[in-house]
Amino acid sequence: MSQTSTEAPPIVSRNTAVGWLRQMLQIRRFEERSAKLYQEQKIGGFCHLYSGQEAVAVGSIGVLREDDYVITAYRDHGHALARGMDPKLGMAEMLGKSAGCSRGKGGSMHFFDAEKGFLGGHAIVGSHIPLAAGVAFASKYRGQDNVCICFFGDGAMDQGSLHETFNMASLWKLPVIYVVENNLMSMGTHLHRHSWTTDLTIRGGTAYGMPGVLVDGNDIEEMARITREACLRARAGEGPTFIEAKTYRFRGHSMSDPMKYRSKEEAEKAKERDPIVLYESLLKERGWIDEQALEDLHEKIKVEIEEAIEFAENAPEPTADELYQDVSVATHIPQES
Amino acid sequence: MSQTSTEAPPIVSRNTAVGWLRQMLQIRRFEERSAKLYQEQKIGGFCHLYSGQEAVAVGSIGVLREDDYVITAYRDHGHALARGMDPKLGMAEMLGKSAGCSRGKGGSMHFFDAEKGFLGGHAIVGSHIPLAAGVAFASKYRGQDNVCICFFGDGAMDQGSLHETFNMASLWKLPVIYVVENNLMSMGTHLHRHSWTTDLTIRGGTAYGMPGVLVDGNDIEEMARITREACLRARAGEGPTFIEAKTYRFRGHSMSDPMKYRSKEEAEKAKERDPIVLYESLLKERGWIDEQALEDLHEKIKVEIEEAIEFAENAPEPTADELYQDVSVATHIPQES
Amino acid sequence: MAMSTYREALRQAMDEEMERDDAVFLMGEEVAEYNGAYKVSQGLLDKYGPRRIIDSPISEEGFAGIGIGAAMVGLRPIIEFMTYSFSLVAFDQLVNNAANVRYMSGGQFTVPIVFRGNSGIAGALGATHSHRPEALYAHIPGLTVMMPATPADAKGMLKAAIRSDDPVIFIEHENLLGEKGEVPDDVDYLVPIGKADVKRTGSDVTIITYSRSLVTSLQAAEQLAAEGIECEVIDLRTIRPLDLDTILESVVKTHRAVIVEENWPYCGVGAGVADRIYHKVFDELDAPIKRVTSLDVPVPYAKSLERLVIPSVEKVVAQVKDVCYRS
Amino acid sequence: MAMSTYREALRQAMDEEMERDDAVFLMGEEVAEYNGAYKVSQGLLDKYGPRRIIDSPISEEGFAGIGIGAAMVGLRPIIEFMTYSFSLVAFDQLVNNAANVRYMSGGQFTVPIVFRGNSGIAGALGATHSHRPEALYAHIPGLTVMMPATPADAKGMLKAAIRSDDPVIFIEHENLLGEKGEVPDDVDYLVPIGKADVKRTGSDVTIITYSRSLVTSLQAAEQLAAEGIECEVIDLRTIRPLDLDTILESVVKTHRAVIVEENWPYCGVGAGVADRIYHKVFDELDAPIKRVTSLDVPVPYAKSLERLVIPSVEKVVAQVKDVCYRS
Ligand SMILES: Cc1ncc(C[n+]2csc(CCOP(=O)(O)OP(=O)(O)O)c2C)c(N)n1
Ligand SMILES: Cc1ncc(C[n+]2csc(CCOP(=O)(O)OP(=O)(O)O)c2C)c(N)n1
Ligand SMILES: [Mg+2]
Ligand SMILES: [Mg+2]
Repeated sequence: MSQTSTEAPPIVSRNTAVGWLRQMLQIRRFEERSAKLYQEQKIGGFCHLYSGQEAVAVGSIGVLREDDYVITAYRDHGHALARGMDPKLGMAEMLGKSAGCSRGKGGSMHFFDAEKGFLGGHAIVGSHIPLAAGVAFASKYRGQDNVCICFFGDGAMDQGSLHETFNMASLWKLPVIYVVENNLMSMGTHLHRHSWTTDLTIRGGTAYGMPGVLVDGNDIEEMARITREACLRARAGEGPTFIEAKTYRFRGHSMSDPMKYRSKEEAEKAKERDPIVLYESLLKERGWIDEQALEDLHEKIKVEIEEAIEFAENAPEPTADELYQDVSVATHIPQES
Repeated sequence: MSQTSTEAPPIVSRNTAVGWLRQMLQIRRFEERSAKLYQEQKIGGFCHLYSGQEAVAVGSIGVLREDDYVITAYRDHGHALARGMDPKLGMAEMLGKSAGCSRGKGGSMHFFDAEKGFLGGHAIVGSHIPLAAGVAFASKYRGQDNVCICFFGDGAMDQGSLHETFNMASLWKLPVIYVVENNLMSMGTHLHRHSWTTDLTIRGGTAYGMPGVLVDGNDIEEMARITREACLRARAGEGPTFIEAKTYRFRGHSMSDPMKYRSKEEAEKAKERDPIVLYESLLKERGWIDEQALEDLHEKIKVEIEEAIEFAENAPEPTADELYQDVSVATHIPQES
Repeated sequence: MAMSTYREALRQAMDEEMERDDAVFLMGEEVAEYNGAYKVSQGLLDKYGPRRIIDSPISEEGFAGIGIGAAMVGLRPIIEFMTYSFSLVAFDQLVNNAANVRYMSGGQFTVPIVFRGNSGIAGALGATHSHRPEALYAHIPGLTVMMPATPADAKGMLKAAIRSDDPVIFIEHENLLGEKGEVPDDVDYLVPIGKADVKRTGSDVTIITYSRSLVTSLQAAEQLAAEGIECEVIDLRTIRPLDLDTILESVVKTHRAVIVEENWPYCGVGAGVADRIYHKVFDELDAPIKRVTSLDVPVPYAKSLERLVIPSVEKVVAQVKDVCYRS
Repeated sequence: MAMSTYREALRQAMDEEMERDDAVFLMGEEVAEYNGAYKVSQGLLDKYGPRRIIDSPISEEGFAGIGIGAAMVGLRPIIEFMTYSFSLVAFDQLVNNAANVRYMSGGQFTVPIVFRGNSGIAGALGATHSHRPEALYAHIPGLTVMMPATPADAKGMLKAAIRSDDPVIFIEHENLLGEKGEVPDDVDYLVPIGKADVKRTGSDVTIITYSRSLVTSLQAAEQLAAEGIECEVIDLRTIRPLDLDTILESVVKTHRAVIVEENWPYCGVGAGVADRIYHKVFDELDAPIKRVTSLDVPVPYAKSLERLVIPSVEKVVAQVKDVCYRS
């Protein structure tokens, strides 16, 4: 996977490009600090970091319209921030505060942001794949041309929900874009040990009569270009697209994963293709950003995330009466004797 | 789908061929009489007839070894009889007698015959597809070379269980043979309305890296030839094979289906390719059977099935104490207060 | 008011709500061109077309999830399970997504969806096709579980379910589809969610039941009346949330209760209801609550055995006499 | 006897049974090369190799069914669910195939399989990852449901489950994995299926509990003893079939019962157990049975809220005093 693509005339304006870099840096920083807070046990439960995969979310979500929808799995901080979620809300959620993006009820794996058309944060592997098709079904049903983009990992390729949904999405030409973030690992299981083939475009594209496109997920503008094409198809009523974004996760599966299954070398080599570093140097090459501006940007983001943490830490704990709130629209009647 | 194949030197001996014809006639007759008994309400529940598809079961099961396994869905009479089940036991099951192949507890949709390696009879669409892989897993685990053949309909292609299982069967090279009996209908839904493509070899073969073979399911010797090849692959440790057997069901989905979705013409045309008629004329051509012998055969089978019915009708009803039997190997302790 | 079958009443409910609100659609196996495996959706394709009456592949997990996704963005799906036995392959979607999305999103997303289909020990269908899954769903906070027993309730309850902004598990009974009864034709006839109904008044014993077992219970009540025992028969209608007030009001009056259900006995609905009655009015009970349930075995095919599994009038009569210390 | 953790005890059970019988194998996500997501299978791959310790894709419905098929032809699979919350996507395989195959085949095929994994409200995992599915499975005839609370029981019960010829739903608790205790090393140490265990004797009140709630209950019993209330604490161990005899023997002695469980309150295990106690010894009870359960809400992420959801020592103490009419 080379970068030739990005040697072609850039497909984004300088402002957009810098905005994308900014978002990737924001996600990276958000998660580095989250890792710390997790170690300090201020964040609980399972916490899955996105570091190394930022270009997939930022590049693809970067070309969507405001009225499009985004849905993903439990490794969701990146997608939420890429969709414009305020890091304050995200961080407050991590700390389990009612000021959080899910009022402290969802946690790291269950981010939601209705205003941004961000439909979660779903932690049962594969379970959100049908939801995405349902969201797309609704657009079609209403005669609208907005689309739904759905992210999941290579491990989710093995869930039955994907199979059932892909057949219907293809049969009914639903305006949905499925992006498998192939980081080559399903937790500790390498791709070749959980999937009969390592070419997922066969399993997700050919197998369902959808275009299956392989893309370097660490090349943000390639990611954007391919997603844009998929959006055009979807909006034109030509149906779903399957995108295989090859990428790599720098950290363990979750905060509790020692990553014994990986050599230091492998990890180091991967870092050489850090999507942020790649994009920084590209933008520098283009003369779209210089060292100084870059430093300022890093600094700005540090501050932004520290403010988010401060906001989150100072936010009040949820009160007992919130426990029974939002179980249902109708008043929830606890069946407790 | 022509019959050229069968113009090649026959792949079976005369005795085997006549035996296969005999089995097809037995299945046909068994079900014609079952239909009557259903109308007389002696058979209850759902009853799915196999008429028109006999060559699929008889041709494929016909080349198996005694130590191989057969498993199928709820349209199971044909497979059970093809595997050598005594029609007496089958008919007694239909009538809900303890002399039945499932002691009257399974019924038409849940035939079982351990002695014949017939593992049922499964009525939740797609739910037996993983079981078949498990049976094959056991053969491999034990270092044996027996195989498991699993039958299901085109509608089952849309169940997640198939997807999850096919990936593992291919990944682990399990000695299993999957046969989709493509009768072009999932209950009242035509294939093109429930499957994104009408070529199921793509969905079942290509999609999982298994050989996907299309065969005329009404050509019994073709069915046998293809199955034999699949058995060789499986026994050689080369993994699963997916066979798409194109066929047609003459009757409704179940006894309660008026078949409004079909024209008389379509049904009539299908009858012209009745696998039994086709094979009778082929065997006559070959001089392997003559009118007289054929009549005798039909007569013999009539008698056999009438005897089966008589046996079933005279068999005693299950007694109340059988109700709690065979819930578990350990004594069942009803949790009833 | 006009006479209709339970089946027609269900259809009327869907028809009226679809006319009223374009956001309502019906999806499931054979609901459109086949007009429904049980003919509940008969004629709806002709009237509303394939945009709103949608035949699906045999992909319950998939189309249950598609319904949930569509509901999250404001549509009001009716998802039909050909029978509720087939909801088990979609179980995770109902229990994890439908039930939790609103709570996990802090109220940002709601799931106004109805999952409907029939269930029950309907006649020689065998163990796989005879599930009564109500207890499995009633256990889950976030879900509403409704089970109508009469044509009028079938219509009023389904209309209420479709108008509800929360996910509803709506379970019909295969053997009730042909039952006839008076059904209001007022387009705003709604049976409130969470309200039980006293189907027969009596002072001696309270029979608590739902779905087909109501029929069995009413027949038993007739017989018992002839023998001088007056039963009050309560039809729960909504299983979750339970209308405890209506139950307690009656039990406090009769001091005796029998629960009749087609569910399995252990950790089922009857046990859940009994536990709550004891907890609230233990001292009001003159006898332990008796229960008539399906027997604790997988459902056998043979009619002669199946007959023994389900609640019968005789069993109900016997248990009622038992709580009255009569025989 | 040696000190081991609950986790090690589970591993010993699998290790010993795999040594004893080549038909036993372990399949699940991350059980082999990763040595188990919760390290329960640590070291087993090294010892038994990839033939018998098998990493699976994330295909619960598929590999649960593969296990059932293998069991039908005589193998004795141990199928690990990384956590039991993920068994919901395999629900149909457990409820329809594992539970019914023997009955539907008239006893011709048996399913000697163990489905195991942890469950529970384990700490800020949120609604999708905090299921306690025991009631869902205990409802189903044909299944055995076991839930160990101590290291010794974890070993003896799992060994018994693996040797059982029937399908066993074996549910561990994530928060118990690190608990230490004496564990017999006799290779034939088995805890009989269907036998509860009196973990503490007392004459005033019977506390009925299982899994992690045993810990909570024993702590409460300690406190209460200091206040002069002697609790008898019964650990159910097997949820189905229920050891009613052991329960009744105690209740007939104490005349008071409190049920403590992490399950949801409605149509759960506690309700099922309470119903059966009332039915059998209604007249022996000096007070209605009290229950401490998880609250009736999806499980929230925030620890401050989650803490309120689960049974606490305080809640148990309060309920025990309540049945003793003390405060
Ligand atoms: C149905 C289900 N089974 C198992 C799990 C546990 N689990 C969570 S993430 C994961 C691995 C998923 O890998 P992949 O889909 O590649 O996504 P990635 O973590 O690489 O982003 C597993 C096994 C789950 N959450 N849901
Ligand atoms: C999970 C599930 N959903 C729905 C059904 C109801 N059903 C039984 S057979 C059938 C159609 C199956 O068609 P196909 O797989 O093509 O097999 P055929 O009947 O043609 O042999 C349906 C929808 C079921 N038994 N199980
Ligand atoms: Mg991955
Ligand atoms: Mg078919």
